Amino acid sequence: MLWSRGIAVAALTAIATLSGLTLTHAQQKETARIAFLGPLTGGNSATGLGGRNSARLAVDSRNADPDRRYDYELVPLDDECLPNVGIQAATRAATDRSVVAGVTHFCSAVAIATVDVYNRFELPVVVWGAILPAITHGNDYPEVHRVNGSMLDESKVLVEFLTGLGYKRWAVIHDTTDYGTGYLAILREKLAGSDVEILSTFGVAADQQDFSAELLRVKEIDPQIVVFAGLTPLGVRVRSQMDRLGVRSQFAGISGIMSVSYHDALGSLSEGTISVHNSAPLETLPGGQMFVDEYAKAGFAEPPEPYGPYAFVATNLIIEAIEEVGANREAVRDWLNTVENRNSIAGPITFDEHGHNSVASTKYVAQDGRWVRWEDSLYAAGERMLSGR
Amino acid sequence: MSKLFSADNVSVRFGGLQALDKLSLDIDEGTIIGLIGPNGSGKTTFFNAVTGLCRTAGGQILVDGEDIAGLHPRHVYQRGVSRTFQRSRLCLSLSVFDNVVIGRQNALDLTLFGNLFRRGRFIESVRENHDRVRALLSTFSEPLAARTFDPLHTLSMIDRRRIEVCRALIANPRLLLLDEPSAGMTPDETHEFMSDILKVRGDHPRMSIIIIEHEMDVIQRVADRCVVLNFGKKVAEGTFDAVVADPWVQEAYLGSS
Amino acid sequence: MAILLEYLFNGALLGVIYALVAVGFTLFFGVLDVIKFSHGDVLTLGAYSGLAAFVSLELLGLDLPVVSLIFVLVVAMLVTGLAGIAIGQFFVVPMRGSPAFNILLMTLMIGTAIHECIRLFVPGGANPKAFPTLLPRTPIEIGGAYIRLDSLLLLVLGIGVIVVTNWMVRHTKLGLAIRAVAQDGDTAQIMGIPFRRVVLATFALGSMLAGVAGVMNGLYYSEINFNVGVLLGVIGFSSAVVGGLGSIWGAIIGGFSFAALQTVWVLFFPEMSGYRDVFAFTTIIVLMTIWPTGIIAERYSERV
Amino acid sequence: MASENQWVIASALVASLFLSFGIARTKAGRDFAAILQNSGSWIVLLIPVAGLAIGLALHEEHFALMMLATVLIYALACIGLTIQFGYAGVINFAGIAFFGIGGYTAAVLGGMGLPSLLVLLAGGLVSAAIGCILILPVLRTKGHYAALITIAFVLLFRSFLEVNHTLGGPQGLRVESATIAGQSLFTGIRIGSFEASFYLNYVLLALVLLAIFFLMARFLEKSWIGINLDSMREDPVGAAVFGVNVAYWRIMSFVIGNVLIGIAGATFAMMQTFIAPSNFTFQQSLLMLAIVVLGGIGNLWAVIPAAILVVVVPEKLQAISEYRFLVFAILVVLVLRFRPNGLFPRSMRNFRKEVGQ
Repeated sequence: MLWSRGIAVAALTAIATLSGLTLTHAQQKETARIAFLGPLTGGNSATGLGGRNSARLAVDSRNADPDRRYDYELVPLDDECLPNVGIQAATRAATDRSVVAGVTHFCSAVAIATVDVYNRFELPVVVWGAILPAITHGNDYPEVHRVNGSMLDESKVLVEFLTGLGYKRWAVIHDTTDYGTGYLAILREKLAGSDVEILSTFGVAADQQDFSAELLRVKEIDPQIVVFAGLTPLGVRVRSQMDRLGVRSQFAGISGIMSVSYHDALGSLSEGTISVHNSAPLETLPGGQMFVDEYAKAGFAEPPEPYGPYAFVATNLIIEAIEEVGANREAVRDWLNTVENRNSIAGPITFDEHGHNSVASTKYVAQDGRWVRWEDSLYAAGERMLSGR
Repeated sequence: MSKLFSADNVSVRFGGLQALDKLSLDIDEGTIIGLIGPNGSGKTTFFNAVTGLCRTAGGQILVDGEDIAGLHPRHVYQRGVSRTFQRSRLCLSLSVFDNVVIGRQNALDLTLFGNLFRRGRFIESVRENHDRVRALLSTFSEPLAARTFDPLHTLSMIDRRRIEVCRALIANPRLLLLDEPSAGMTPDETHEFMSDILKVRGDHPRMSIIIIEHEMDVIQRVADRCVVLNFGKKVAEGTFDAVVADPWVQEAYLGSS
Repeated sequence: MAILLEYLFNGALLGVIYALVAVGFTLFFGVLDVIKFSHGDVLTLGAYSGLAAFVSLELLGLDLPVVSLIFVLVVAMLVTGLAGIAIGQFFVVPMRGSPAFNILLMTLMIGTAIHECIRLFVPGGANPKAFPTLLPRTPIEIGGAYIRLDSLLLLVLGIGVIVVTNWMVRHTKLGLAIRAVAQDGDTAQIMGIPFRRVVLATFALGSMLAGVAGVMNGLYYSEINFNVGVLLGVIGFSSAVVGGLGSIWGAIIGGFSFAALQTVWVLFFPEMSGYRDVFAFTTIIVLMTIWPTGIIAERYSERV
Repeated sequence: MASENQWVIASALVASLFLSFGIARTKAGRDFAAILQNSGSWIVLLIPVAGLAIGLALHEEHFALMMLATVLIYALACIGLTIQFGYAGVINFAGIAFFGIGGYTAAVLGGMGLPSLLVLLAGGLVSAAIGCILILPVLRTKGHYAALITIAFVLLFRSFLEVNHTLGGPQGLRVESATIAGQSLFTGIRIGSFEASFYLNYVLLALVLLAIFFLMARFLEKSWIGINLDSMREDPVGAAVFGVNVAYWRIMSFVIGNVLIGIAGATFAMMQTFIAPSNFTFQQSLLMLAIVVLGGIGNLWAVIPAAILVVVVPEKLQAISEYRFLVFAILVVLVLRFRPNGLFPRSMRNFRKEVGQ
């Protein structure tokens, strides 16, 4: 039984190999492969799939251009938002010589773990979603770039936003990866000397299910606002259990919770959650409308999510590099390192000496199942009220 | 003849059940005792108590004057007591040789260093032990002795019994406990097997044996003395003829009319 | 004080869910002396089939809260019951007499297969799924403590199911047959009790409890994911083992003890709440070392 | 082109795997198994020779070499598991936890600049030492209860790593690459025009470790200790009555097994240069056990093809990569149900050659 099945499988793979070979010979243009890494499964897959679709959009629209130098192929790899899986995927991409560059990672915990791999195997990458500063600033790897800003940009706006709303007594719940703990450290730094008091902080595991212990404690302390530093799945659980336990403080999350799936999972409970994100609403981006239209035309099953445009920008940047200097890792890396004031749908991109591109963050609030720019919301207009003030 | 083994007022209790009730029993060197009694009368429990498989609730079990009651089975074995089981406890997936040689614990080099790094010496000791095992097996059956590396599950019932006895004998015990060796054998096999037992006795004149048996003619043939148990108590003791004639035994065990 | 009451209440709710799972383990062990480790994943299966039932109701345009709840529960119990019978019939019963390790590993792998199927073949199965709100979320105050009505109803539902199960095992003909098989399978067979049918019925019963626990867990957290059963299975197994396999009361006590361990830890060391599972599992290991066959020791307990 | 090469490798791998499973049923297969089983110690050289040949053939393929090294490391760990429950019958569902302890030891000690070989050894010793915490519970409990102890341990191990920040928390730790005889294993070998991936170094390291411990395990199996372990596994009570020190051998096999698993874990961590708690899930532990069970419980040689099956095939065949847990779960269930001795059942120990029979 096993036997014959084995032969069948081997035969099938052989056929697949041969047909693959003939196909490559049939085409004139060389193929340049670009890896995409992000969470394609697991709790953060909504953002990951949005990013992958956006990257694919960039690749497909270039492949439609008859004047291109290369055929482009996107190689999507799943990092599952887990550092060890990410390392494996990154090694896989980086050691595959046919991959020219990578569009890499949404989860900071994964991105910070993989930079060594990209440096070791000299694969130029552009980060499309991870915001931990150390990914670019914690090393001097010429291979690593980032288009989507960092926590420094974001937390600055967040602190101004929340203090401006009058929240003085905070409780912080953060995940214990570098993402959550890193954010906590930056918040503490930014809040030093201000009149904001962090009453208590709670580190929680990234896959924790039950928060009744932490939240009952929060209830005892009774802060004005619960600031959550973590990703969507965890944020959904915290918000939902706050309601079950009767914690009435305002809920704010950092950009990690900002995805469409946050509303899907919480329903009406998402109403009034405030957040800050490095990505501005698509309509306000310079090339936003074009992106929205093209994305809709391509007919993807999943929405682009807030970070989709950055994945598009990162992929496009790499394609431009390859078009100019050829499918060569070293040349692409050097080209990327000189990027200055280059136009993109998310505004001009400039990589500093760390390969980092700073952006301005935008304030958001969840309203009627959508993330709405704070300035445009009913809350700012005074028609709806946040709690805890 | 000197007294080798004596059980003195041994009791065993399972919850509320008194499985052995102050049983006393002596054996001299080189004798065979037949232990008889109805099912559930405590015969196997007595073996278990002696070999440390169940806890005694009182009394002493003396081997050469040393109390072994409550000792771990392993330590009982080291005092020279070995046994067979009513339901064979051989390792079916192992070879004949492995099953027998395991009984030579005290003579084997069991250090990691000796086993892993002094392979030459190990192989020598394999040869030596193999000779011993073969020699022992051939006292029972020459064909069996040629099958030392056959898997045990390929052996017939009587050969398995023989292996069990060989395993018990390989370390030259001073007291051998045989728990219903004829169970599951044909009358012919039983007969053959009892001849084996007598042969063993001839080869080991100082070894004592206690044998549990239901077949009365077996007991009659091999036992020097008989002990009858009922409900954990000794109800009769003496030569086979005397025991069989005992009215207690007639009633309690042999079921006289 | 009020907050203490809230801790107690939430602990009790966890305890009920754990106890439901643990009772299943104990029933299986009682009749067959085996551990069916796929139990936790059968729970997941229950939760997902409950969700599917709800979605299909929605598609039909029916929106009757009480009816939906009952329908969801019934479907979950039906699916898990059938799954329990199938696992028992095709895998566990034929393996009777194999080494404990083989059955344990096999049922673990069956469990893995179940949750992997959910992950791979349910649309979006790899992501957490929102579980519908089927119970009123009205807040109520008891002695100053904030408790939501749905939590209270869940607690009542859980306790009710346990009481009914206990009653069934004590007072019905099926229960009598289960207890007879648990006492001594061979004798029961000689006495004319259809052994295989009783075993399969027990598997169905235990698995249905897991179905209820799955739906309860979904309602409680408003979310389910394919992996939820793995940890719940281990917790249920631990509870059953600590209580003493084969004893229903042991399982219930074990379930509540496990929840109590977690809650007490958090109560005393709130800043180290993350260690609650470490603490709970360490305690389990220590308890097992002191009482190697559970607190209500296996051989002296009345089986089932 | 590289990807197409991988497909060729993949199909070759799959074909040879299923071929070997098929051959194991034929007479020739059984003869081959008998040769592997009964030949002198030199036969173990097959492992380094074959491994080296494959390694050299692939010397530029980073990823393929990494997979090869991973297979060898997993095989080493599974030899540890084989000693534990293949020989001694000690159930250990926490294999991956001891693998992890070895890895974390390497992360901590490697950062302190200790010689790498010492770190590897320390990985084994620390994992055995921590395993000693479990000795008393494992000794006192039996069957299902003992299984629960190790399951609880693997869960609490991961949970502990996730919440404890001194060891990196969920973020994990960087691990120093190994340096042997002043030569960092991080730089690939260059001799003249021959240039190799640095993973080749790890293949070599893993080959040496595997060959040594494979030989040791073989000796152990074919020794008085092996006979003792087998008989106490089959019948602990019977063995005790014949003087076997059951408790002692249970402890010994648990400790020895954990040393091997720990060393494997340390090697793996050094090669990956990164470890995180999510490496060490209960699922992974089950995959490790799957290797042992699929191969054939107690058969050392079977560990290698089974490790290839479990580690390489899903990586190479991306089509089934996502389904790997499902596929292996079903495979293990079917094997346990219909072929409980595994695809390559262990053959009985005999000393025919030693006694000249």
